[in-house]
Amino acid sequence: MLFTSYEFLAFLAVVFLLYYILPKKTQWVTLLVASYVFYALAGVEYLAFIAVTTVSSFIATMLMGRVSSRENRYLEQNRSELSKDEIKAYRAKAKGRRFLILCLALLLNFGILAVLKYTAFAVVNVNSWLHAFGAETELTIPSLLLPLGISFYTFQTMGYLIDAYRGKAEIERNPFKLALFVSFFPQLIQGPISRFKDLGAQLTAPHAFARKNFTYGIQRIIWGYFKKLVVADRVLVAINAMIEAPEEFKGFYVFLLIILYSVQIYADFTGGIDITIGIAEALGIRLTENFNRPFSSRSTKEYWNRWHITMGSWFTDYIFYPLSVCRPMAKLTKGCRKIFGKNIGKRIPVYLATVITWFLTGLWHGAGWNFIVWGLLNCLVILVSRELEPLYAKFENKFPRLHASYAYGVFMSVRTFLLMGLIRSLDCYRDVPLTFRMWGSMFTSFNLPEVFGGGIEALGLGLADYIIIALGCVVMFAVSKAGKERSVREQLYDRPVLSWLCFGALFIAIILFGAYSVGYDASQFIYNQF
Amino acid sequence: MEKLIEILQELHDDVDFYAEQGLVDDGVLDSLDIVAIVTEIDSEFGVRIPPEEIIPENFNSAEALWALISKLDEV
Amino acid sequence: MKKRIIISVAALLVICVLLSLLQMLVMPKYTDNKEGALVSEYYDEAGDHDLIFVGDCEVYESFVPAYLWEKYGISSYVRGSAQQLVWQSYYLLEETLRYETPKAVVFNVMALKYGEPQREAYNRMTLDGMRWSTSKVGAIRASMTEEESFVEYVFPLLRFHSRITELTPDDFRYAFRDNKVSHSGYLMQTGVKPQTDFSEGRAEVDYTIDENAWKYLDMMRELCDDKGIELILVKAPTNSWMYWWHDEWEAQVDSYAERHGLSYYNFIPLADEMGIDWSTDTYDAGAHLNVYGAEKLTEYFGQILTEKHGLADRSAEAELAKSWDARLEKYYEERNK
Amino acid sequence: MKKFLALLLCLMMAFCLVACENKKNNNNNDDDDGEGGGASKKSSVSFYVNYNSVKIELGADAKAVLSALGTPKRTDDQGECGGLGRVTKYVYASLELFTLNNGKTETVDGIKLLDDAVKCPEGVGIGSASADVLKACGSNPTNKSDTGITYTSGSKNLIFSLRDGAVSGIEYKVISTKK
Repeated sequence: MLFTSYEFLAFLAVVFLLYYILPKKTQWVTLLVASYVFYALAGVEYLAFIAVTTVSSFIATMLMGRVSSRENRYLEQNRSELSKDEIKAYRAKAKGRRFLILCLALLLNFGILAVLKYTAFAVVNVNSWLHAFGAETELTIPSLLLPLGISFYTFQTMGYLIDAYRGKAEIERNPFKLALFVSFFPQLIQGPISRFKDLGAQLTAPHAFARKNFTYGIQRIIWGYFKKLVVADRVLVAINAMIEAPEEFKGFYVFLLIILYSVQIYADFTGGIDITIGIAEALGIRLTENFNRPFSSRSTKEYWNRWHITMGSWFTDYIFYPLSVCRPMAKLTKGCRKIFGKNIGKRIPVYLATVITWFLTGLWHGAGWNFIVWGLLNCLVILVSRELEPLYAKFENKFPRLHASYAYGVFMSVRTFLLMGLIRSLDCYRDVPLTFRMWGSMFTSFNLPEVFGGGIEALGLGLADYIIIALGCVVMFAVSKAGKERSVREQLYDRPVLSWLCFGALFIAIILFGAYSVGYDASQFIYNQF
Repeated sequence: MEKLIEILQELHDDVDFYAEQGLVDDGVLDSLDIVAIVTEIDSEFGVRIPPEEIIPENFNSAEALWALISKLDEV
Repeated sequence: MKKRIIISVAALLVICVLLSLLQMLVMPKYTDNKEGALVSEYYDEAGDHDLIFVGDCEVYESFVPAYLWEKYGISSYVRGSAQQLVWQSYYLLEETLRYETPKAVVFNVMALKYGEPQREAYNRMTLDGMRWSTSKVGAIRASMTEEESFVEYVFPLLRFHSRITELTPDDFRYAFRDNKVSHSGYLMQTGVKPQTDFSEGRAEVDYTIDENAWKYLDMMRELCDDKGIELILVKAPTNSWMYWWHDEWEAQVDSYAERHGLSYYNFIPLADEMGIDWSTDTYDAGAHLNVYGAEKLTEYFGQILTEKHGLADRSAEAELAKSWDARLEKYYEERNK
Repeated sequence: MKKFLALLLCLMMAFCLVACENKKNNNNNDDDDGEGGGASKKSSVSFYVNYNSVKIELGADAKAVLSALGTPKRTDDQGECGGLGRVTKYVYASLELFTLNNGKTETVDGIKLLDDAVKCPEGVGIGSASADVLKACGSNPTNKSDTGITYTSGSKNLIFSLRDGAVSGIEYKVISTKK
């Protein structure tokens, strides 16, 4: 069920009402039932998958809990007789057993995700290799439907499992409460990927109706819908036109596509997250922020600390760090240090771990070479800029005034915006070679006069649409600037007239200028096929 | 402790590691720096810092890092 | 605290008022394609009609109530609309019976060829004009296509909001008052465009009439039986390869009429007898009659209605005559313009 | 009292949820394949003809085809009631071409063959026996009766009208809405 459908709004109203009417201690039950109803409406046949993930995680954590409690009991009883080494050995054995349970659970859940999401992709590649070697046989490409939000809830649950193994998250004894953590409906579709220690307790704690929270939540939901319906879905019309006929829209169009797609994905993704966080806030639950003014970042590294924060931190905590400090990597470092000397040797493990992490990030975004190349390009930019750091430092020392100046800051932000936009356009075209050809055409075929002569009308948007998009961007920029220190909603809270004026205007703008209903058919969230 | 400071100095010579208390929080050290430090500590001190210990509190200052190393060493 | 509540309530009120004003503004006014304004005009003249026509464009372009009254004293009204589907005809009839009970109902059978909801644009033209009642709810649920949702009928602003960037002066002029387009449901066409291409119509994939269409025709028939109203089936005279009445359909409608003892008049073969000349009596080369053709048909059909269906001449009734004189005056005013 | 209030409000809200659903799950009385014939199966029939070395395909852009075919013998056009689209008929020596103009684009809406000078790509034409049609175009058409054989794929249709066992008329037709 889309965020932008009337059914969802009705569903939301019912959930809010029941949540605050029913007695406090059953609130989390209401959320659980609502989440499963929401999931069933998206596709009853997928309930099995989310149930398997929940049950397998519950069993795994219970087993791990029993192993560590037996370990603690044993060590308490005969603390005195055992020597330090024996204790260490016993503790290592217990940890090994828990590690085994963890691996089994991870294998099962990531296995489901991999099979459903990547078999078709894998088969296609195998077939192409077979053809390359002239073999006639060909595997049939299975058409497996992807359960709603499987990538998000699998990652969130596996994060909990790893935290439980590491003793960072206390184990949830009640399977239903765990089921709520896995399937909390607002974040099912596109995250944010929450951590159990942040969200677990909040979900099951009773929340009295707080007018402030509820108002903030509703205001943020309206803001999310404004970005999504007025800007994102309207721009999508032009983007689809350009993607469907790449040969026709070459040259300057590609640059236009990069700009428009950056605007579209910002409005669509942050809008969706605003709706999610707004719903949670209205229920008295605080979710982690997923964005922090990403387009104001001055370098790719900073960008990836501000865009899709929860995904970045997930990959860092659960893939990058373990990968870079594990034993085989340590042995590899020693080996490289001997061969290449200290300087190179030091860099090898870090860079290898980064490349692997970004490869997996790309793969997670979608089952296609363009996503993988997208990940690796991001990684390349980060590593190269890290290598050139001494060069930058020299440049900044030579021109300190310039470096500190505002203009240089703007230049860096624009540079990062364009670079990220360029790499992100890999999502748009159907395959990687086409994307590179398109990037090339930006510099070879010059058709600027033709684009603004009349070409821009052929994209399916009229002048009025472009004005609305431009105004939408101005509003988004202004709100982002105003909300730098203190969120705009807080600033407006003590001035009711002004806040009603602003959010009333936004509400009317959504109804009037929103790209929904038969005039446009509101597109799916870009991330829905996750 | 001096050896530790030496390792940190190598990565960022412009930072005063004695005074600095917010190495991670203020963004001085990024994830790649942290991994470089951990591998260095492993080869220099023979102490393996497990992934779950890589949290801002332990890496925010040289003292905190030193405390972590000593804690892991004598267990 | 109280101040906050007052502000909130006031703000909500202002927003609602603004939205309803915007809704009036963006609602299509159907000044160019007039067919969309027909259904809502019935309510001002609802009252005393012995004959009600329901059906698609062939109904509201072929039968002239003013002329029928002038020639035979039969008081009638045409509740037609563009591509009106069978279930929409049924629900419109059901709604009409809330206001009055005619002696006879005429239904044009061309719509039987559609068994499924067709196009959203036509649904809106027919249904938006209806006043809210269980009949309207039924009509909407039976007519909705895939892309439509019920709430967009309750709040038309949600559907027509995208017209905000294409407003015309008419949208402002007719925001608050309706523009009268028809004469008791008859949409006058004075233009002449002779029919020159008398070739046959285009083939259909499947000539069997859908049982969903039969179902609603049965419901219409049962509704008329309950209220003691005579249901008359007609096929208006047309001569265009675009709207071709195939013999296979004719056979099925004939057998249905016989089975249920309904009178069925197919006016296509009778066109010559009525004196219809396809070079002067049609405004769009044979698809629909213009006013001259419609008057000839109405005259011919009026004869049948008085002789075979016992519709009395009520021109003597003073009060009824007075209301019809006003309508006749407006009719001739537009006709002789 | 609170429990009762909750129940009441929940029912009211649930009704609004039900009322808001759209067409997909309300009374779809007959499914897609309608009367007497299998579902609109993907048939192997192609939906174009070659005439005077011009390929005329259903749904294609009309301008290119019309300019290639040259001036027709006669044209006639009819508007859909409610002014939502215009269908124009172009009459050529041995076929009639129908185009649909919905205000934005003009596409090929139908082709009606008038004599056996023009054959279907599968090789059958007016006058061929119905058995030949079944052999050439596929033995399980979407709709078969003694007066006609129809092959449907999505919105594209190929209709053979039959008179005493032989093909009396061939027509390609686009039907965008359901029957």
